[in-house]
Amino acid sequence: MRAKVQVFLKPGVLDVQGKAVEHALHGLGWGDVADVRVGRTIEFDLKSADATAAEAEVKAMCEKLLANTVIEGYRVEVA
Amino acid sequence: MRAKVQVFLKPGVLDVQGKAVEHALHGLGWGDVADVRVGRTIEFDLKSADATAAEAEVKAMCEKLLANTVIEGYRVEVA
Amino acid sequence: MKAAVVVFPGSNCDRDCKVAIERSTGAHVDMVWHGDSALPQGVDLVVLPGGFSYGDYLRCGAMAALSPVMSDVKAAAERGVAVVGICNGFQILCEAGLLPGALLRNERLKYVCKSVDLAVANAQTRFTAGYAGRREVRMTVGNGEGNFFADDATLDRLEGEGQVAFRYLDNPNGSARDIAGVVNARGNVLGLMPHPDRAFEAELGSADGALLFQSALASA
Amino acid sequence: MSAQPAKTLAETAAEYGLKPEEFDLIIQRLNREPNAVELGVFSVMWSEHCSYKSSRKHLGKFPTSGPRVIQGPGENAGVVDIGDGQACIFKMESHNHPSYIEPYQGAATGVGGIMRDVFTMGARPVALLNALRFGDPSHPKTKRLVAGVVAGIGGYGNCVGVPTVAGETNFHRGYDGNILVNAMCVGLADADKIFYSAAPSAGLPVVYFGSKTGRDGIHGATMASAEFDDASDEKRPTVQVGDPFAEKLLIEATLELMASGAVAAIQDMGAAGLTSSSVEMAGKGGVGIELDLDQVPQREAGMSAYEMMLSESQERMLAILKPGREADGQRIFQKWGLDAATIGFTTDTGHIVLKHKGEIVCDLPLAPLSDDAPLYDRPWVAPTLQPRLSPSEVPAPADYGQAILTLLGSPDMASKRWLWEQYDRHVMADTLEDSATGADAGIVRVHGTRKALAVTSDCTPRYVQNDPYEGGKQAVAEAWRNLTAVGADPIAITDNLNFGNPERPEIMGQIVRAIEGMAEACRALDFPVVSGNVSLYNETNGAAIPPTPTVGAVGLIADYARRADFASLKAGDALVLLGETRGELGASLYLRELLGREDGAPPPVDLAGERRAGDLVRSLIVSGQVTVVHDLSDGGLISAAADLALASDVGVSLLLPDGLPAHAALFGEDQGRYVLAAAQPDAILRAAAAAGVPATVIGEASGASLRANGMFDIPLPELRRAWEHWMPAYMG
Ligand SMILES: Nc1ncnc2c1ncn2[C@@H]1O[C@H](COP(=O)(O)OP(=O)(O)O)[C@@H](O)[C@H]1O
Ligand SMILES: [Mg+2]
Repeated sequence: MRAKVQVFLKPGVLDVQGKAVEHALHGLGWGDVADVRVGRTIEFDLKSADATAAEAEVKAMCEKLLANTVIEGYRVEVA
Repeated sequence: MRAKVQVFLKPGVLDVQGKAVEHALHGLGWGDVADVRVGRTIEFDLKSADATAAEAEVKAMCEKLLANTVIEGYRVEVA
Repeated sequence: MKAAVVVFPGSNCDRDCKVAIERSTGAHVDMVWHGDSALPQGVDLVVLPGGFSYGDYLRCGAMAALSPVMSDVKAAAERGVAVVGICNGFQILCEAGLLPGALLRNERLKYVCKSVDLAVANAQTRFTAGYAGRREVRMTVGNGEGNFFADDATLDRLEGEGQVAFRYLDNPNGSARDIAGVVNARGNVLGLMPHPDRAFEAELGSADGALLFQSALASA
Repeated sequence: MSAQPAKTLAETAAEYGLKPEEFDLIIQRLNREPNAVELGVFSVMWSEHCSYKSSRKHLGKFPTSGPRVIQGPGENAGVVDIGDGQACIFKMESHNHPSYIEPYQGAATGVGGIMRDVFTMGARPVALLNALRFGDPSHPKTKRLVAGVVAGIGGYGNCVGVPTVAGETNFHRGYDGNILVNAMCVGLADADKIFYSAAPSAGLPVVYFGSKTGRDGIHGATMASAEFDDASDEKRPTVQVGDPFAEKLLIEATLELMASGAVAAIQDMGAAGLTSSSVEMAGKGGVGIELDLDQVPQREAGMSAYEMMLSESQERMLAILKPGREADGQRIFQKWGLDAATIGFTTDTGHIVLKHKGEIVCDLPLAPLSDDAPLYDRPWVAPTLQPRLSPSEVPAPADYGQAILTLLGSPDMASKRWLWEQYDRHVMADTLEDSATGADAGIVRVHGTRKALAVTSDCTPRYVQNDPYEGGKQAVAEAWRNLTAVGADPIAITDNLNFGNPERPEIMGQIVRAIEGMAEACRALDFPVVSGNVSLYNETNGAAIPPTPTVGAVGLIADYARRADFASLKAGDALVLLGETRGELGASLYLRELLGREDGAPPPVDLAGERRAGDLVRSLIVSGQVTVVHDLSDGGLISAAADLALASDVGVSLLLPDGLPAHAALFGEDQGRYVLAAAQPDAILRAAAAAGVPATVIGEASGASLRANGMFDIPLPELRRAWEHWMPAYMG
C-alpha cells in the first residue's frame, strides 16, 4: 500500500514560507493569489493488507516522527 | 478557487530527506516502510471562474517559480 | 577595474564580497539593489553574494533568480562579462539557468560550516588562472544546501570540457563527484560553494580567495 | 471547546498569573476594577519577567558603572565605550521554556529576540553566543532537544548573517525537565549614535513596523477565558515562530531609519509585545501614549484588543518618530518590504489609552504599571555548604590513561564540534577566533580597524550548586580569565540568572548568595554588569534546576596582532603554570565523571590572586612576550594540556610537582591559573616572581603523545578520538 501524509502548519501559526511565496507570486504578476500555505508531503510504501490498520499505523508515525504536533497538523491517506 | 501543487524530486535525484525519514522510521520499529519520498505542497487561493484556465495558470507558476524542473516534477489540482 | 555586487533581500555576504574585492584587487565596487533594472555601465565583474536571499524559502535562490536585475545579469553574461556566484549566489545562478545543475540539501541534512581544502581542477579558467602551479587552496564553506547535483551526462560533459573549477578534497556535503565549483561552457560564469570572500587575508585563516578575485579582474 | 461559565474577574486575574493580593493592589491603585484588557496589561507588566519583582532588590548589589560604561542595566542592552568614538552593545537573554516546548522555534526566537535588543539601540550585531544546559544524555528527551535547539540557533543566526562564535554546553540530570537556552548578542555602534527607548515628548507619531501581529505566544491559559470562547474551537498554539529573513530586513531597515535621522525613540517588541514596548517608552519618557489598535497590521482576522496587546509575534519594532518624518519611514519600510503603520501618538496625559473599533478599551495611568510594580523581599535561607575535600579523601584512579580518556570523552568535556559546525562562524569576514579554533574566547574584529572584541560565556553550575556564593564569584572570574587568556582587556559583563522558584526560601537563598558572589567578583575585577536577564521558576514537580547564573562577557583587544591562543604550541616550547595549585577536587569534573560523586566545596576564588595572575598574563601578551596561553578550568591541568596538544597537534610531556598527589595535581580545579608556553621560560618566571604570582615549569611540548612521569602515555590520535567521539556518536 502507498501512504500519503500531508503535514502543514496549524492555522494561526506563522507560515514564513507561505508568506514569502505569496509575495514572490504577486511580484511576478499573479496579484490575485492569496492565503498561500506551504506544507510537506511524505509518501511511502508499507506492507499491510488492511487499510484501516495501515491508517492507524501511519497516524502513529505522524505523532511520533513525521509531524511536529506542537505546531503542525497532518492528513493521512492510504491506498 | 483553491490550487494545490505538489512538488517532488524526480526519480533519478537522490532524495536525502526521504532516505533519512525511512531510516528513522525503520529505527522506530516500522521496518516494512519503503520507498519514502519527501515533497513540498503549496496551496493557495486564486480568483478564476474557470478551472481549466486556472490550471494552466498554476502550471505556469510551477514552471516559473514553484518547481525547479531540473530536479523536480509537479502535480497540480485546482478545485 | 569595476565590479558590482548584487544585494538581494536576505543577502548577508554582500559587504564581505565588496571588502574582499576591494582589498584583494583595489577595484571599485558598486552595490546594486536587486530591484534595479540595470547593472552600472562598464562593469568587469558581477558578484552574486552568499546569504539567504528571500530566506531561502521555497528553494534556495529560486526567488532571487527572478529579481528584476537578473535580466541584466544574464545579458552581461551573454556579453562575456565575468559573473561569480558564491554560495547562495551559486544557487541563484543555477536557478537562473546560467549554470547547469542544482544544489540539493546536504547529504547529512545539516548546515555545515568548516574550513575546506580544495583542489584546483582546472587552472586555465579566467577565475583560476592565478592558481597556476598551486594544487590546493583553502577556503571555508557555510551551507545547508550545497550538495551539487546534475545528471550523469551533464557531469561527464562538465568534466570533459574542463568546466569543473574546484573539487573538495574531503567532500563536506555530498556534492556529485566532489564538485565545489563549476564554470559555464563559455567560461565566464563561475559558481562555487566555498567562500573566497571569507579567505582574502591571512588573519582570516587563508588568503587564497584573493587570487580568485584577482584572476577574474585580470582577465577582464 | 464548549461555552464555559463566565468567570469572575478575580478568577481571570489568577489565570493570568496574578496573586490575589496583587489583584487587590491593582484595584487599590486604580480606585476601580480594571476591565479584562487592562487586567491583561497589568498581568504582563507585573510578571516576574517584566518587573523583576523577586530579584530587583538584590540586582541592586551589582556594580554597574565604570569608566567605560555608557549605559548600564535598564535599557534594552548595555553599552560600553571601546574608544575612537565607538561603542559595543550587548546582552544575554533566556528562552528556556519555549525551547523545551518546541526546541527549534524556541531557540530560534531566542536568538532573534536578543538580536533585536541590540540593534534597537543602534548597533549592528556582530557576534552571537549561546549557553546551553541539557538534561542527562540518557534522558529520553535530551537528544531531540539538543538537535532541535542547535538547529534553531543555527537556522536563525546563519540566515540573519551574524556569526555564532562561542558558547558553552553542559548536560546534567538537573535539567531533565527544564533545559536552559541562553543567547547573547554583541553589536557595534558609533558612541554618539545610540538610540534609547524613552519617548522625548508629547504629540509624536508612534510607528509600528516589521511583521504582522498574530496570536503567537499569548499565554495558553488565557484561551480558556470566557471572553474568547466564541473565537474558535481550535486549541490555539502559543508557540512563536521565527522568521529570520524578516529579522534580516528589520535590521537593515532599522539601521537605515536611524541613519536618516527620523527616530526620536525606539524599542523592539519583545516579551509582552506591544504592551511592554508602549508602556515602557511612554513611562520612561514621562509622557502618555494613545494607540488605535485598528491600525495595527494584523495577520489573522478578528483579533481582540487583548490578543493584540499580548501577542508575542516576532520581528516587530515600535518607533517614535520626530515630527514630520513619517515619509522617511514609509520609504524605508517599502524598500525593505516591511509592514508598517502609524498606530498612535504620544500624549501628555501620563496614561496609556487604547482604542479598538472606535471604543476606548483601556485607560490606565502608566506609573503603577512600570515604576510601581510590586517589589518582593522574599524570605531566604543561607545555602547549606559542603565541606572542603582534601586530596586524601578522593581516590586516585587505578589507570591514569584510562581516567584521562574517560574524562575527555565525558559529555561536558567532549568536543562540541557536532554542534558548532552547524553555526556560521565566519559571515561578516571579521572572525579571528571561534569555537573551531583553539582560543579561550571568541574574537571578532571591529570592522575596518586593528581592534577586536573578545567574547565568552561562562558558568559552572556544579560549583554554584555546592556553594552559590563561591560559584557566583567563579562564573565572573572564569569569564574574566577567558578574556584575559586571549590578551583582551575585560570590559563588562551581562548575566542571565537561571534559577528555580524564588518563593522557596532555599532557592531564594541561592539567588541572593550567587548575586552577592558575582557582585564581589565584579567589584574586585573592575568588571561591571551592564545588562542582564532573570529566568526564575525553572522547575518541574518541585525539582529545581541547578542554580545557573550564566555570565556573558566582552573584552577589548587594542591590536589584534597582539593576542594569544592555544593552537600554536610548538615542539620545544616549555610550559609554565601560573597560579597556585592545592589540588581542589571538591565539585570537580573528575569527582563526578570518574567517581560518580558531586559533593565537596568548589574551588575557592582568591580574587586578589586572580587579578594579579590575570594582569600579568595580559601584560605578557600585549608586550608580545607570550602568544600561547590557556586558562585552567573544567578538568584542571590535564584537560588544559590535552586542549593545547590537540589544538596544536603536538605532544605534551608533563612534569608533576612533588608534594601533591598526582591526581590532585592533574585533575584539581584550583582557580586563577593559566598555562603559558615559551621557547625560553625564564623571562616569564622572572616576571611572575616580580608580580608575586606563583609560577613553575610543568612540562614541555614534544613528541606525539600526552604523558607524565611514566604514569600515562596517550598517543594524540587516541586522545583525539576520545574527545571527538562522544557527541557525534550520541547524536547518531
Ligand atoms: N553551544 C555552543 N555554541 C558555540 N560554541 C560552543 C558551544 N559549546 C561549546 N562551544 C565551544 O567549544 C569550545 C570549548 O568549550 P568550553 O569547554 O566550554 O570552553 P572553556 O572551558 O575554555 O570556556 C569553546 O570554543 C566554545 O566556544
Ligand atoms: Mg577557557
